[in-house]
Amino acid sequence: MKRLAKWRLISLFSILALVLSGCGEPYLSTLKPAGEVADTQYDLMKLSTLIMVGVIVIVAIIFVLILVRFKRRDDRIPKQVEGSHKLEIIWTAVPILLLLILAVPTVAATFKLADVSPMDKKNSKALVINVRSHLYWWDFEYPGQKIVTSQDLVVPTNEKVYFNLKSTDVKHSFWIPAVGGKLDTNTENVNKFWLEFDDKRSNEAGNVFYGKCAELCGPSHALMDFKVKAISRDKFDAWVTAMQNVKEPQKAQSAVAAQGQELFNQSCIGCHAVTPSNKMPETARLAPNLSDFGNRTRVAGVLDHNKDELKNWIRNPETYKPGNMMTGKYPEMSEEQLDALADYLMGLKVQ
Amino acid sequence: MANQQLNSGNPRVDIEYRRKKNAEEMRYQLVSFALMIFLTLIAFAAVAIKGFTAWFTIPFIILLAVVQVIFQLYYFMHMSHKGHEAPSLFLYSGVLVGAITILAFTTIIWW
Amino acid sequence: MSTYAQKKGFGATLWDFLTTVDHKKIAILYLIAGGFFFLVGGLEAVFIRIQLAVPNNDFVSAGLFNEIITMHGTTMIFLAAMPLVFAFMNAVMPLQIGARDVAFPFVNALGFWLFFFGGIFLNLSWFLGGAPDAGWTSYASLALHSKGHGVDFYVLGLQISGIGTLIGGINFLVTIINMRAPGMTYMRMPLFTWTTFVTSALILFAFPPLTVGLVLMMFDRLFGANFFDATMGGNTIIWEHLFWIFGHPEVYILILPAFGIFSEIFPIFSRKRLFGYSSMVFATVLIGFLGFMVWAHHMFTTGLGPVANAIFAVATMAIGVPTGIKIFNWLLTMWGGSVKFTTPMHWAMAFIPSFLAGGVTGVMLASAAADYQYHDTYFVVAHFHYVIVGGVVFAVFAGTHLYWPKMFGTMLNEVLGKITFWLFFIGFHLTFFIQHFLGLWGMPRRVFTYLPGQGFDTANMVSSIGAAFMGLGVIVMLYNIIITSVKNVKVGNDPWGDGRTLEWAIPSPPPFYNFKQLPLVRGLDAYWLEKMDGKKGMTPAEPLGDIHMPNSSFLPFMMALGLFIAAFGAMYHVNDKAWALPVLIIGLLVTFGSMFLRSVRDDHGFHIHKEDLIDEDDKGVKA
Amino acid sequence: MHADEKFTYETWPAAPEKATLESKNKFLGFWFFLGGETVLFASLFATYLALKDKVPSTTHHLAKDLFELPLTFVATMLLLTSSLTSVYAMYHMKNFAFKKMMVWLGLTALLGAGFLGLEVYEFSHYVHEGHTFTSSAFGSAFYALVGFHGGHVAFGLLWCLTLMFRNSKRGLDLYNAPKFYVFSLYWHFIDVVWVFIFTVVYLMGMVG
Ligand code: HEA
Ligand code: HEA
Ligand code: HEC
Ligand code: CUA
Ligand SMILES: [Cu+2]
Repeated sequence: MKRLAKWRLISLFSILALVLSGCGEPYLSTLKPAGEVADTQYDLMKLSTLIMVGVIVIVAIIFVLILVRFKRRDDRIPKQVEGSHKLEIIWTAVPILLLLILAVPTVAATFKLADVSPMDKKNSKALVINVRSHLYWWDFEYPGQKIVTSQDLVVPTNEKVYFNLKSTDVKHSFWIPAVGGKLDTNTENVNKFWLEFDDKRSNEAGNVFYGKCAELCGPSHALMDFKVKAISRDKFDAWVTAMQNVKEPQKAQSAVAAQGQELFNQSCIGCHAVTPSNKMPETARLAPNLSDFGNRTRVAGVLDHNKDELKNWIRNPETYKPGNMMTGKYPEMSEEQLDALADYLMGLKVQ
Repeated sequence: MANQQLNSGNPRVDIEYRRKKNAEEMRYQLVSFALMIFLTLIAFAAVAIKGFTAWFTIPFIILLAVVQVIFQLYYFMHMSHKGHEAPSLFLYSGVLVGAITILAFTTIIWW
Repeated sequence: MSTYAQKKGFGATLWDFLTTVDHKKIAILYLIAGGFFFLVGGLEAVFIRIQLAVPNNDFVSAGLFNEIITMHGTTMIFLAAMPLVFAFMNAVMPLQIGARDVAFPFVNALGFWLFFFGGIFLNLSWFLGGAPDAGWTSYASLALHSKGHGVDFYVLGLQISGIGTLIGGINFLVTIINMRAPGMTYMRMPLFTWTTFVTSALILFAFPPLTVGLVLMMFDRLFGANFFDATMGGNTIIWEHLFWIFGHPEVYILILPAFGIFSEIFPIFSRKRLFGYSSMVFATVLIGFLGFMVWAHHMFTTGLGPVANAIFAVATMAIGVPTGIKIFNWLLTMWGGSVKFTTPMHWAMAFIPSFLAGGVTGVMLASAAADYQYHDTYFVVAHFHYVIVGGVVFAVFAGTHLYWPKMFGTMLNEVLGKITFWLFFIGFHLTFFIQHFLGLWGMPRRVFTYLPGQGFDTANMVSSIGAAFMGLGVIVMLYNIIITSVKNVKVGNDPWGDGRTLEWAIPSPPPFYNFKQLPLVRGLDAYWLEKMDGKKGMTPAEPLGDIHMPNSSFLPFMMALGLFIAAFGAMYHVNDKAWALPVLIIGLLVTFGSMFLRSVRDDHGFHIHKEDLIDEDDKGVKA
Repeated sequence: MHADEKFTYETWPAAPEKATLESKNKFLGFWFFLGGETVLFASLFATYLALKDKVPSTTHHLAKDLFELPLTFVATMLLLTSSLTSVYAMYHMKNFAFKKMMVWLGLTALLGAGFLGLEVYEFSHYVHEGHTFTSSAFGSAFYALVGFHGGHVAFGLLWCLTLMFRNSKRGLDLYNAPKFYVFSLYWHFIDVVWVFIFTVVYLMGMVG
């Protein structure tokens, strides 16, 4: 059994090393919580882990004692013990107690995280965002502000943000690991919850959090990422005003871009809106709103945000996101046309 | 009526006794059938007569259905007889699982 | 009737297995078929791990990856783990209660063939246009959206094999209630028999919701119904509920027999009776009961509301208590015992910490508010592989080594067995431990790839290396099986030397009628009691007499085959294939025709005559 | 007692449905099957309740526009009575009165066929009104639940006829007595389910 003991020691150390070294990336990890919801959940995780480690330690002690003490050494027949009521009571009662210690905060937290009463109040000042999930992109509508954006969610820090979640095609799930979550977007009902983004910790994470789709939704489920820009309330208000001011599609800046705009108006505008105003019904919003595309962090959620990748995307979306809904819906573009489109799209910035 | 417990040694007597038992049981069956028909009539009447609120009618007719089913199970299907411990255990377990399912579908699927 | 001992050609052996109604042969069929599907599912797992070993990998495409994970999960759960535990139930349970056969030998065979044809049907999807790709849970919105016939294969294949499982469960229930040997009271039944009993009850109540769910899905996909189509008033949450009302009990259907196998191993190799037998029985029943009250813990993020989530969270945690009772009873069984570290015991010992780790993460998942973070991440993947592999697969390996001599009359090699163990054990922890962290760091499950720069790279590589170790372990085991079968060294009735229950009192493998005379059971661990009294075998409970045996039959095979054929018709009728309807009808005719034949043809079985039994050279067949 | 033994009125056991090990097994196994069927139908009921009146637009029929009391009432009476006739059949089976048993079984089958006929009529009526299996989620759920029950009745009918046909010449023995008994259990169970269907689907549907 020496081998076993040694192996256990090594694994113990490697586990420790892991725990110390890795809590994951601040913009992505649930172990680096950056808001009230994630904090609550992290506290529950810590509490439950503590209890579980306790249980494991007890079992491990008994287990090791057995390993060292009761190995067969001779041919004797041990005493046939039937059981022990005293022990049985102990190992029924103690787990029940431990579970109660976990159950109470669990129930409390479950109700706390589900409390969305402020969003239903009349004249409430609470910021509400309607999230609509699509294969494989995210649509974000700010009903109070009457603006729509896609892929990059913009939120103010240090206040509760309320979400209405629904899907337009198949079920997805809305998750921002570092800030809390998750909640499914169903096809038949609206789910509601809230999140809070802590200002200080948002800064530490670079003000951009990664969001994920957490429900299998088809081939590109893995690529249905979105980003969350958490900025101060002032900056947020400025952004909202800027967005609201874009009443007409922005004019292209250069000749090439103007050519791109023309192309865009021929082939793309049927699906992609370039004004953030909330005029279209949500079922008519077939593709990401591109009004603020120049400020995106990624192209289509996964590609680096630069002209080359943008051109690659328009050239053949299928290679980057299998099964996406854009493939084959527009005429093939020449290199020049791609350049023009890219110029135009990259220039679409509201601020 | 558990297994072959009736042996007085004289087959003739046993037969007589058993026939009487069976006939008697058959009378109970008839009575319970009459009751079932009666309950059905009340249930239909409760709905046919418009006048009651749904809050009364629905629980009421469900109650009637349950009573009627108990008659079916215990008399027609002989669950009142000996030797039905395992069947009733499993039937009621099924009823329990089914009831939880129905409860869940009528409460937490509301949209 | 002494022909059974003669040597037969391949054709005759094949025919024998196609028509057998003997529970021991059906057990072998389950073992072979389940083992085969385990290899298939394992191969799929290896493909998953290869694809995920490095970021942005393109070993398989996105769509294919989804097919692989779906088939991996479905195959492992329905076609590998369940049949494998069914193999041991069939092989051992009737012997443990001192029965000559199961209550419905014909139904037993039918159950196997239904499972088998369902599994084959499901796997044919690989060659007929693509496998199902909506996950083993096949959530309705995606399943309806899925193109091609993949999901149809899932729906029809599982339906067929599900019916097989259901009737198998009923068969075991009746066997245990009606066929126990004299003196074998409920509270003297070995724990494996008890877990078989509770598992069968779970099957009886858990499979109907799945059946209904699959029927609804089939209607939606193939016959234009609208159960799950939100635009027509349908509701996908219905599928989620039906699936999990089945799905949660299903995981206990898997783990309880595993608990049973370990409850046999610990006493045997500790030479000590099971500690707290009655509380073990009680805990088993309680786990089974609670198993039906907790399904919504898989749906915490569906949006059921805080009241439902809180109730289901607390109910889920409660299951930790009876499971804990079991863990401590096993430990106390070894405490004060004389523990011998054979291969089965290695698996059993390793099971305790491994399953414990999986169980406690289960309780962490049960904390609803925290589960919003864990759900659909690799944390969940880690949890369920810890309980399933660390519990069920370990038990299957343990049971294979333990019961191999009873089933085939020869032992597996102990050294190779231990090599398999260490390779698999190390690989297992290497693969799955780190996945807890992947989940917490934000990696969702069911992703065909991940982008670099999110901190997932190293951990995924480690996990993939672990899978390779497991694969090696399995290969060593296959080698072990082959060489020991070739050598075929025969063993006696109690090859481990410390057998306690009735199955160890009769030859390995047992004669086809199991017990020449039914044994008299005088207490728990019946055979051990006799051995301690210095006796060689069991005291018979009846004089030697004729033994009634059922006839073999080809009809079970035909009934299952008919459904298999019909399923193709049902599936292709949506493509307006002209042959679809005739095929559907022919298939159903084969099935119903066989059923009709079965019901109009009297089958009274046959008798082995007393004289023939005496003629048998007495190789310990006594009781 | 062996299954193929010949019996007389005197030697016929008191509980012929459970006199041999095989028949005891059959008896128990069938009850367990009914336990499973309970959950099966409960799942269908649950689905129906969740989807009741869930239709895509206001032009679709709802429960209260569709159902009619008289038809349901007649169907109910037919099926309830068939339960009684099958009890009579079992009564005669226990008394070793083969002929009488067959007569009552025949009556049972007749009533069952009447019920099925009414159901077919009813369904075709709804289909004409535009309430079909594919017209809405409500339609799907309705036909699934009631149709599943109807399928059970149809199967029971076939079963009954097969039993009568197969055993018409040879009278009662311990091999077929449990078969008749188990059939009667099945038939009662169908009736039990129908009691809930007429209550939950039809009566509750009309209440609104
Ligand atoms: C064999 C299979 C098996 C077993 C036995 C279990 C056992 C348990 N499981 Fe697991 N589970 C699965 C298979 C299994 N599970 C699968 C396959 C999934 C994923 C399905 C999918 O989505 O694809 C899943 C998912 C799953 C979820 C959903 C996660 C999610 O998707 O978000 C949850 C949540 O509550 C859960 C909980 C539990 C609990 C509480 C137990 C308990 O039974 C564990 C009890 C055991 C112990 C607790 C250890 C021993 C106890 C003691 C030593 C006593 C002291 C202990 C304490 C006081 C804590 N499981
Ligand atoms: C009984 C159940 C069971 C078992 C035993 C396993 C065993 C394994 N599982 Fe699996 N798994 C599931 C049930 C199971 N799994 C389920 C239900 C899912 C969820 C699916 C879903 O999301 O829908 C899942 C998902 C799942 C995932 C997540 C996929 C994803 O979310 O994207 C991963 C990833 O690592 C994985 C890995 C493994 C590995 C490495 C093993 C290993 O233990 C396997 C070890 C076995 C081998 C290595 C055998 C190798 C065989 C050979 C080498 C022989 C060669 C072949 C021939 C001769 C034919 N499994
Ligand atoms: C069916 C309508 C459709 C048409 C026509 C279409 N697209 Fe798209 N587009 C989509 C969809 C859907 C997506 C989201 C794809 C995804 O992420 O899965 C998308 C994504 C994009 C993105 C990435 C958006 C982001 O927020 O990162 C760009 C850029 C884009 N399209 C440009 C174009 C251009 C340029 C054209 C015309 C040449 C065009 N699209 C035509 C549907 C369309
Ligand atoms: Cu959307 Cu996964
Ligand atoms: Cu579960």
